[in-house]
Amino acid sequence: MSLILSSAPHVRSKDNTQRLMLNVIIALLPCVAAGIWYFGWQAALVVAVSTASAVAAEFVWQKLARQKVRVYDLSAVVTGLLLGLIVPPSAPWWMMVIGSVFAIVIVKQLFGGIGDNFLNPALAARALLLASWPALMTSGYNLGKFADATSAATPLLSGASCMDLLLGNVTGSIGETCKIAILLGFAYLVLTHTIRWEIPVLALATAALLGWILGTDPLTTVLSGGLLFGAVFMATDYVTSPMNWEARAMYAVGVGVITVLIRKYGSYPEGVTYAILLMNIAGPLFDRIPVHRIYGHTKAKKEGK
Amino acid sequence: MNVILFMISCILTNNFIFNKFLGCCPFLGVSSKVETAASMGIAVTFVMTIASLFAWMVNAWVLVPLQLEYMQTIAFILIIAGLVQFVEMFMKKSMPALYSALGIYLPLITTNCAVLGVATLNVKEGYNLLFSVLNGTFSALGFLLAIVLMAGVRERLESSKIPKCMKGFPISLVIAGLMAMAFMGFNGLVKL
Amino acid sequence: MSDKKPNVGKVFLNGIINENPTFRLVLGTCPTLAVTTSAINGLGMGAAATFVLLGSNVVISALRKVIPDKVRIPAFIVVICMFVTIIQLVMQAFLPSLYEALGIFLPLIVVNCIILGRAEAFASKNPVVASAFDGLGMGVGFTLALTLIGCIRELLGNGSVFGINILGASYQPMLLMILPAGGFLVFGTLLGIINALTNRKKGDAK
Amino acid sequence: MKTTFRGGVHPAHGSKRPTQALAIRDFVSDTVQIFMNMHIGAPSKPCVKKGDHVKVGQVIGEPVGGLGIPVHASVSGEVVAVDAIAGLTGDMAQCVTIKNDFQDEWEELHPLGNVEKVDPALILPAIKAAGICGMGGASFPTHVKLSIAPGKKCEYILANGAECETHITCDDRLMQENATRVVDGLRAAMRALNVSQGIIGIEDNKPAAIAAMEKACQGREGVRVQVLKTKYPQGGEKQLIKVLTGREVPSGGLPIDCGCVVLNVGTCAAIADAVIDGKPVVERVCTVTGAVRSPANLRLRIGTITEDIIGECGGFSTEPGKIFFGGAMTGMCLPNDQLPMTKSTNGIVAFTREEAVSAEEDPCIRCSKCVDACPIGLNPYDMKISADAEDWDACKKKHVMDCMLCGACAFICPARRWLTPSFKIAKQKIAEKAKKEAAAK
Repeated sequence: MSLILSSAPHVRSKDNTQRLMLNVIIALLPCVAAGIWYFGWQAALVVAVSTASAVAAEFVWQKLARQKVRVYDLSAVVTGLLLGLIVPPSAPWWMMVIGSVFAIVIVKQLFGGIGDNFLNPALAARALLLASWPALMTSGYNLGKFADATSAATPLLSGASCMDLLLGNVTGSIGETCKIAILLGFAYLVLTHTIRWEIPVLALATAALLGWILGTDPLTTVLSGGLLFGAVFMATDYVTSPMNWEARAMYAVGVGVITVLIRKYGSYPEGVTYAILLMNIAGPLFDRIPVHRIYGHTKAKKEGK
Repeated sequence: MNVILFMISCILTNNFIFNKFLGCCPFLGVSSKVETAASMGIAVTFVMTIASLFAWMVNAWVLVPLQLEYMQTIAFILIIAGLVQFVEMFMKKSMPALYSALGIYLPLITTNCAVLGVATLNVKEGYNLLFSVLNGTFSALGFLLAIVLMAGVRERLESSKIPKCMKGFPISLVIAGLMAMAFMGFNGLVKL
Repeated sequence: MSDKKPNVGKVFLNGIINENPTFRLVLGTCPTLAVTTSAINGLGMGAAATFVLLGSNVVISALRKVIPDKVRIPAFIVVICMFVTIIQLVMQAFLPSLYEALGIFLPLIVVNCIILGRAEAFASKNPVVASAFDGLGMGVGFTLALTLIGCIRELLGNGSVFGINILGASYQPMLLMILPAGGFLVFGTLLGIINALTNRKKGDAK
Repeated sequence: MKTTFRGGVHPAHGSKRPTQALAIRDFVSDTVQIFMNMHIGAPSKPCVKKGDHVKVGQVIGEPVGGLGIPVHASVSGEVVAVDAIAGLTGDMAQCVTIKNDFQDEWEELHPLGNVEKVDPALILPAIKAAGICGMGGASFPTHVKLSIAPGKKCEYILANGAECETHITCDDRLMQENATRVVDGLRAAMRALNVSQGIIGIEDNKPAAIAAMEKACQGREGVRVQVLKTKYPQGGEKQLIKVLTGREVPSGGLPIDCGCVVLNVGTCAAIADAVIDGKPVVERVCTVTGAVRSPANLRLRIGTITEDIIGECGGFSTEPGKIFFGGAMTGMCLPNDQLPMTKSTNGIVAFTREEAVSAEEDPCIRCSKCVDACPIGLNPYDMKISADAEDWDACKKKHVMDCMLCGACAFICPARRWLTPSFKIAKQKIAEKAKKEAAAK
């Protein structure tokens, strides 16, 4: 009889990396469906191109760098899907390819691959596209159900009712418009213990509160633009959010505050992309703030100092 | 109100590193540890504030009246070099604790282009004394913010599997580029 | 090094390839990033720096036995400053548009670490002719690097090189490339690629 | 009242509780191998030789040093060997092998009678004479735990019936079947130390045990049952103290530093046996489960060999890939099935090949599930970085010494990283270094 000798623990939770990524993909499906429902086949094409090129970029890079090919962990699929959902439905295919390759190669693989990137790849890619082709990234919403829409005014200013915002009957990026779909995804992620509810809820609450102080209806703040999508799917990204609970709370509040400030005073219509990117950058510093309590350490510290 | 907006713009919108490329050498070179980065940032803040003040005075009260504006660069660099020397001596004597923390960074600051840069910019933009000093202080605080954030990110990436050819300067530059992209979010935050 | 007469040609090439100030030593990052939004700006900046580098190297080398060791750094800076002021005035008079484009980075050549670095590392220890070639080599290396980065950024960000449209009218320029963030990214990736190539070369040699 | 602590995980295997309904039954094998080092502290010295006839309860190993406890024969019969064999950790240790004659002839016992009436001064010596050490797995000599150092005061005695480990159900059954004994033992310890408060903590997934214990506590002075939320490691000493008393054991300290003593419910029952009947530790309840045909809770004589135990449970159901003593979160792997169980073996679990093979370590995705799971509030992600770099000083700075190796972080890690094993090595290295430094001085 040959027995395996190993150190405890001998059991592992069923959630491995691949499973968690799959959970995120499942949670994103309602958003994809809503996007296609509202914007038509072109939206499907955008999402498909970005996902395919993200996976291809990851595969090619890992082959070229002679690394273990880890496409099976599905993280590239998540990145590609997320990027596809935060661009306008009319985004040209080449732009999606550039965005996905940038997200995977520059933002993720140059830093060592999965787990080592410090910025959310999809959001960084969006920032790249927005800075490079601002015109293409802030127009072209007149597709599908909105083909007859006379203006493609920035979604934040269109003055839609809360019900329209909730259902997604407004223009915007493919995945961010239908709030019901996002909330479905959020519920799924929380119920499967994929993410914790604190970051999205804190970020939304902060934004709503600050928006209210600055004179915006809290519900409108939460439901308009990409805030809900960003808070649920982007701010909760494992790799780029802080580790400690306290640091995560600060991070979430920061996302809320910067989003509202950029919306209100900045030159971009929507600030959630930059808010999360900036908090990604500040995250490591938050983790250093010694507020995290360790069992049995309070008294020792005071006596020590 | 204008003053406050100006301060914010110096720190965020017109960040020295991410927008003006001033002080890149120390930003890339002294940003591997948060503590040293913060020390460097504070030292720079200190020197930039005083340098802005003195450079403005020398320019407005000496160079302009004597019509020696073309001597600006040489005058400013001498002021800065002298100032750094003086600050170093002063600190050594009266603030040894601070000196031991910041001392080694002070000589480096002489050749930090942010310091000469801010003095030159102040003249170029025609700022008055108050705005010159504010520009010096808050631009330096922007530098401090940038270098501390950079150091935080780099410390976090210490254990990451960065490809060999990207280690060191290349990855630092890419980090800076991505950070600059994120800082673009502050565009238009301040309309002066 | 001061005893042996350095090979002039080697010294010159050294600055362009082995010790390229931009790609190998990574000095003078600020102007490298700031002015390379177009090829012409990169070339202009490189030329200005080359002039200063050449002049300061020659003068400092000539004076290397006169300047007392203790005040050598301030003395070097004064010499460099002199040349910077000259090029500033010349450019202002004859190339006003380039002078505007380079902005404060022209006077900032004074604190460019390449120039002070060469003065300290080479010119203060070597004869005039060798120092001149060292300055020239470094200057050309710097210029080439700046022009290369300028070309890439201009091509991607504007579809042109030296102002000549290359990619045609249908090209959608990638604006980011001529923004600050693009400078960092292009320089960083370029450095990585060059490192990877030299590493491979070294590996082959072994 | 708080019912749980911050952090922790829910190992799914534990919640199934496959042997919940299995009543305890006796099993006596024909040979026992009794190790002299079943407790923490200096190994006992064998005082029998080959060929001797021993009775049940006869001392076969004499205590050595301050932490020493006697070892007793668990069956009557002939000593067939006294020699050094490799134990669980691979270290050689003295071991007495006894061939059972099935006469069950007992050494004369010295009962003290009712725990409420016995002279408190006699309780501690009785515990020591009975050779009791922690039955929950730690195997720390109980009389030492109950000998309070001068200047310290014990205010609570906590009976640990949380049984948070996976697979193990022996404490559950013990509390159901021998509730009064557990309370008696707790009361004996309380009287020995003149402590007025005794709390029995039980996780809420054991309603039968809770009911039995509550009933047993009725009319007894100062003891009560506290129901706890089911979560691992609820039965960790530090977590139990925090939940039941709101106090925290200071870093690097012992429970007594915050006025608490924690006893496993099995230990309590052993105390009761020692005081009431004068009976030494010759048997204990042990859960046998996993890849065996008929899982069981067995009352085993100390030193029963694993192979015999598995045989009693119908043998392996499939080819086993791994066997370990204890639960799946902290259990120790067996190199073969010839090793005997000891006083602190609360479970024997066999895994199939598929269950036994551990997944490859993937890159960390910084999901921070380990940080959320750590019941101490450490940052396993950060500690692992330093441990991988073999930077033990950095590990120490990140408080790896506070890690209690509960395995929660490694359990939850989606990248299957070897967190807990790394920390175990780090703790050993740091302890070695400290020892060397102390020796140098």
